[in-house]
Amino acid sequence: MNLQSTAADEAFRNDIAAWMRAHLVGEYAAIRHRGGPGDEEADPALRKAWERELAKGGWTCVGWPREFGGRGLSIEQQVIFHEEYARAGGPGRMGHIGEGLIGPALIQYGSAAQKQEFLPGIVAGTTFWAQGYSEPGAGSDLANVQTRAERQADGSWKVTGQKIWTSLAHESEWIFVLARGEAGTKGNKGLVFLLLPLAQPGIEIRPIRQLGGGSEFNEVFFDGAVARAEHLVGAVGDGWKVAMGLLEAERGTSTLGQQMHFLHELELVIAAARATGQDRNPGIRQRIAQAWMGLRVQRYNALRMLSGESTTLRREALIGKYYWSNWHRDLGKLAMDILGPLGDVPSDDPAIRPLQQLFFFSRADTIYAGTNEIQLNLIAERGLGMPREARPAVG
Amino acid sequence: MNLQSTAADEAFRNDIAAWMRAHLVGEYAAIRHRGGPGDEEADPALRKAWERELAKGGWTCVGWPREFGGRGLSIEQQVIFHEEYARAGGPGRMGHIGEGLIGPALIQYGSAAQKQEFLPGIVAGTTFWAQGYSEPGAGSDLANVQTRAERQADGSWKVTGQKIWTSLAHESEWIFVLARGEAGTKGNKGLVFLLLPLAQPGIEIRPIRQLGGGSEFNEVFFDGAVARAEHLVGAVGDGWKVAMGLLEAERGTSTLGQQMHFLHELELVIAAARATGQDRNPGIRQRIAQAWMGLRVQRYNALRMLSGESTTLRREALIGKYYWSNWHRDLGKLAMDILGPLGDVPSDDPAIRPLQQLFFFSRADTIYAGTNEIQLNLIAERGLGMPREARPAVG
Amino acid sequence: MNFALTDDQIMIRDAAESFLADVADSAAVRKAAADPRGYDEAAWRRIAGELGWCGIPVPEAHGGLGLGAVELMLVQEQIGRRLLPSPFFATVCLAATVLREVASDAAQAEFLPRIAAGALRASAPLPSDAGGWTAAASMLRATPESGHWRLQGVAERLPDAQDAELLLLFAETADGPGLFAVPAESQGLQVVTAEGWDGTRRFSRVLLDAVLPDAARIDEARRADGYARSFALAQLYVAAEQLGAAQQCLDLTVAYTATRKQFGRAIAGFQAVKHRCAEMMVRIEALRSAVYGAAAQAAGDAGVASLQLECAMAKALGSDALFACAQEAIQLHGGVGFTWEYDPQLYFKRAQASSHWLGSADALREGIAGRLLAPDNTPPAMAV
Amino acid sequence: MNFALTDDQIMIRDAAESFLADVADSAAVRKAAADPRGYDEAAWRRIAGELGWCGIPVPEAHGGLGLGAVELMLVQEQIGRRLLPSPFFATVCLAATVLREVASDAAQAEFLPRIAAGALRASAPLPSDAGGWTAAASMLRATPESGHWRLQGVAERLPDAQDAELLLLFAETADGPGLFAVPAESQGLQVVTAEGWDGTRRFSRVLLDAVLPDAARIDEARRADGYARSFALAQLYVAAEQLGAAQQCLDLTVAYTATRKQFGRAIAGFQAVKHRCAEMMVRIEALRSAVYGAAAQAAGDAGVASLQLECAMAKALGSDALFACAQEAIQLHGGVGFTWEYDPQLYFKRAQASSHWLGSADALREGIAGRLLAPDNTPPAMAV
Repeated sequence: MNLQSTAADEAFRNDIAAWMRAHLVGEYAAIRHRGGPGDEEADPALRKAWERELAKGGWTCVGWPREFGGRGLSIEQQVIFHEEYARAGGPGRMGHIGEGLIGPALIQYGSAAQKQEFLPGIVAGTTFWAQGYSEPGAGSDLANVQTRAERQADGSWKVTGQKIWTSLAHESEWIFVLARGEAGTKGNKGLVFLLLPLAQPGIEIRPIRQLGGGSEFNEVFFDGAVARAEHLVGAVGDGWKVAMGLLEAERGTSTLGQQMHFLHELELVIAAARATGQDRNPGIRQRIAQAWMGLRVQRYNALRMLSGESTTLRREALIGKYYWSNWHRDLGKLAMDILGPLGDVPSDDPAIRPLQQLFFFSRADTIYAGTNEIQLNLIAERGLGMPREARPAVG
Repeated sequence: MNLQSTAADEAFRNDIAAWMRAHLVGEYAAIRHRGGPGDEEADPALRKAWERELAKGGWTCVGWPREFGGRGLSIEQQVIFHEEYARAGGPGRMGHIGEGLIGPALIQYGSAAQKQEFLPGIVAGTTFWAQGYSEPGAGSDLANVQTRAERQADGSWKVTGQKIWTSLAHESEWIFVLARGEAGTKGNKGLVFLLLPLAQPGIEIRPIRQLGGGSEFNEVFFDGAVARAEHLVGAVGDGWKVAMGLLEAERGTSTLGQQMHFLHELELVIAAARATGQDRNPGIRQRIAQAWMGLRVQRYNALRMLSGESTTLRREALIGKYYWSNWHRDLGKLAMDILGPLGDVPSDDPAIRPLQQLFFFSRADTIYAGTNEIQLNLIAERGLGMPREARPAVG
Repeated sequence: MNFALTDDQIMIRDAAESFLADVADSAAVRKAAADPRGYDEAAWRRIAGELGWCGIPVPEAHGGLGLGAVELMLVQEQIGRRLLPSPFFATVCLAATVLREVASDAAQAEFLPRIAAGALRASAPLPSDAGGWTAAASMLRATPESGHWRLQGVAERLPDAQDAELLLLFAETADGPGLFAVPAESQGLQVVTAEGWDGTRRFSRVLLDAVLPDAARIDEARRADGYARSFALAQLYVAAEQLGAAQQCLDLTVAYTATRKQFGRAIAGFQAVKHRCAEMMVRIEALRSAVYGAAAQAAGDAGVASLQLECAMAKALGSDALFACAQEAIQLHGGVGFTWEYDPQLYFKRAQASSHWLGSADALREGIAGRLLAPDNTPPAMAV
Repeated sequence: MNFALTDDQIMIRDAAESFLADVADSAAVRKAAADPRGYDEAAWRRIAGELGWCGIPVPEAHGGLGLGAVELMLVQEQIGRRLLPSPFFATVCLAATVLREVASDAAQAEFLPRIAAGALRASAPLPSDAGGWTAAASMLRATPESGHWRLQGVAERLPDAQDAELLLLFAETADGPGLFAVPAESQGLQVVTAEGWDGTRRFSRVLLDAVLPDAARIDEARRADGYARSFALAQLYVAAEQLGAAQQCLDLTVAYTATRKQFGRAIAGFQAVKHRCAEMMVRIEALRSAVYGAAAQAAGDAGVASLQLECAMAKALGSDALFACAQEAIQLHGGVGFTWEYDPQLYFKRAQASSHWLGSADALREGIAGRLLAPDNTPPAMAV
């Protein structure tokens, strides 16, 4: 066990920090600390420009292999990148779904042509992606896919159905869709993984207004939308495998960047406590200390996971989502309790607005990407070997 | 809604208080506030004498009809009796199972001969009873009765099996037993409800040592123990009905007496906080206030239930056990946290010993008579009409 | 001693329930909250008119029904279930209560009949402080000037004051806090209203530099206890709303989980879902006991010290229970739970907003602890 | 930066695990706790002898293994799993740590080799106070008298001091608290040992009116930070035990619920049981992260301020997690959970006892908040 950094790591850390200091200025200063969860609608145009700025510096897709345009960073270096990016107030990444989800999936499962067609646009920060997983009737039961893809005579696919909780579909050019490609199949069998341009007649995007007023999520309706033959990823029936591989990719080194964002929020909470005099309230003090402890735990959780300590990695990875989402939700409540009446009116004050977004948006944290209840099932079953809930086989 | 008492109620209240003041003195002063849950082993001989003292004053079986030797009190008067008894520090009732369980069951289901044989000894405080419900394999699944009763040629019953969690069996003369009287039946069918003298060769009583060191519970082993033919209550197959009726009788007016005992404990907790200076600890102050609030809620819960307010009675009755048992367990933890190191060593100090007993014994509160988990099932199913757990029908 | 509701009380409650089911479904509440005045005028006219609710706590001598805390609590519980936006709470639960408990006979005779008749909308502060009305008076100064009062400063957090005609304001005077009746159209008075996350109840800040007649000060010396009593009653009425709102969170959740299927079965059948609904019910029934108990004490002969404890308890339990139930309602609704379209968010926002009205649960518990641990304690605090 | 255990560390942990599985099953622990000396002499002799655990934190120069906080933490986690009664904690985790961090080179050279060799049992106070060793010194006064020290007063709460040979005592002196090495056989010293509910660790009170040589005072001025460092490390080693104990509560519960049947099925299959076991696991893994992290900080170059925060955190999480897990273990064992015969009660009693050692969770959080909210904060507190 060794928490010390090497000199090379520290130099690398300084490079990123310096680059961010030099570039996240001018017009981009307006989006510092903006665009995170609950704030994804903040100035998408400027944040897209920022993606291209990042690309120019070589700071997109830092974990991808060099052959696909990435930077080929080691795990430790990726961690450092995400930490310093967030510490500098780097805006929420418009390119996240391309860089973190579909890109790695294409690298693993895509054809050479698909790689050539799609990866460069992701690396350059010029093509943006949306995801089409969840369906209104399925919720946490991801394998219960009702969206149909019918193969046409020319090999193309006609897609009919509905996806929900697609972030920023209205700001994206492409969507990937998990659909039932073989009629009559059930659960995780017979699925196809397709890539579709969003700007086509068969697709309609409707925003879902969330409780905090934002609409970063959408419903996407497919009514005979077309995916070209060459935009099937993997073979027919491989849909589930591709989708699961992609979800695996989602978790990982960006966790430590997320924690930097959380730290920023905790600092805002502490500032609010000072400003309101709630820093003298014993109950609030207890909760602030507890929040700090929870953030330390998240950091050590992540380090344990990344260090691959053989006996604990898998157990640890399981608890991550449940732990951080509940921690984050509690932080939002703490923030609002500190603000009291100040928090009750929508505010533009940079000391208040982010805390209100935190409070409202963190309600989704314990629901999306596997509800608390699903997480606890998984922890009990996979982490503790307890009997499975009755449910269809998912893999 | 009216919380005021009538003048007659107040006069009755004063009568009981005066009687207690006059009689709970001398040798009996030693058992004031003693013998409650977790302290049932406190001087059983003296507490049996106290039962006879109560009987002389006409204060046993106060809710029974006069024709069976009771005092025929109204619900309100029973409440007042239990409150004043507890307020005066009246010791835990050795006669509780006779007076509160088997007596009412015999009044409802017993034959004239059974009433004549058993009720007078209960009223007089000379015969003490133990209960034989739970079995080691059954736990909360009460209908899963394995104990067998085989009818003999002379009409008597031979009982073989094992009962557990019988309080004070070693201090009792009789036990009632729920047993399977018809071979091959399952669940709540084919059960018999029998009365057996404990002093017979086929019965062995083994104490169960609890985590706090006390042994008020026992296991009772039956190996061909005999119940006489005339000691079957109700008919063959009525066992479940009798047992359930008797459990209903257990809940009721004595709840308010229990609350007086809880109030006494809360007062001890507050005294401990003052003595240790923990009354200045903000977290402890929060918990003391919360405990007081929980006790008020219990009182109003009980009043709602007893007032039979049509729309809420049944829902309320359901939450009672869950609410008080968790409250009581929390109070025990609060007491020990206040005592800190003082609580860690078994003590004879009357300011400490009862709090230690509270801490340890209240661990059983959330388990016996339906665990927390069973209670929540019942509340969801009966109180909220949610789907039932898969389980055998129990009536 | 009888804790059952009387037939009249049951009738009042049932009438409120059915009226509100009619005029205050989700769509109506959302529409009313979006209305420029913050409520539905037509519903208010029926409440103030044919239903006669405004007369509930007003003595018959002043044209009211002469009923008490129990009846008003029952109506508030139903209003809370629906989150009905309305001047009712500010006018009747707050202003009429303060008038009844604090004001002189003359002031009561002047204002209560008009309130009872539904002809006057009034408001008074609803501070986020457990310590009583003093906090509400702290930023407003009343100075006597020959034959009139000058009121200077700010009164914060008046609910539904945006088109109230009468404002009851607490102000510091040379002899301590006083109560002032201030017509909303007074010169030198400005009402600034904000739309909060909880759209079902708006709050205003009142800026004053106004000259008012001598009679504007309406507190009555022999009703000095009335400050504490009216504050406690206001806590009770907020708690009653919280009770109704929490119940609705549970009802919505039980209904939704019965229809929502996952892994081939209604999620209401999952034990984890059942247990959490059961825990919501336990909290709600405990809260109901506390609210009903405090109301019965208020309607009975409870002293002010006892009433303060009872009502602080009800409000503390109400804040905690409503937040917990609204949080669970969102969680157990899953993905739709955090949408604008489904109703849990309305209750969630009310839960957070009301959590600090008249004191947060922590502050209220600290106050209760202060009483329980006071050296002279035992009588009101520990009597059960 | 690498959070993985080294091969040596894994070896130490695994060896501890298998040794303890051998000598410290439930029956052995109960027997040892009932022994007049409070532990099993044979097991201690093996620990002190062939296993060499006593040398773990002792520098090689003093005959030890020269290992650090990580290795000792790993052993403590395993000891906590079994609740092994033993002089190991008092001697090595407490006394050796205090010696290492606070004492003069001469004192270290005198005592550490004997500790490392397993030839000396020692103890030091384990106060129920989050504020450091000061509380432990408050009732003991050291006065210099020509050429020697007079120690008068009481030292409270020394674990397993009943047959320790060396007592390290904090005492008030004219220039602040000092550390004294007091042989247990000193004249004028009385050790009073009580048997607590938690029979696996006994505590003694030491009554003193003793005259000791000048050299008995062993603290070293340039190691002033050592008071805080040794206190923090002691918290870490307690937290490690709590981690092991909490893990055992979960393991016992998962095993029991897999075999216990109700309503015709293993109760491990009930979702409510599963979710609660899962929540235990979440708490335990969070605690493990905190304990391992704090140990890594202690083994690295963390400053004393940072170390204090990390170890206070570990202890606060440890107290809460162990109590929660012990409570759930009893609950989910059902009727047998509160019997003497089953093991959850052993962990439950340790949970309550250890909850206040070196500060309750509330007190520790208040201390952490004090640091986070201090005006000059940011560096150690918020750096992640």
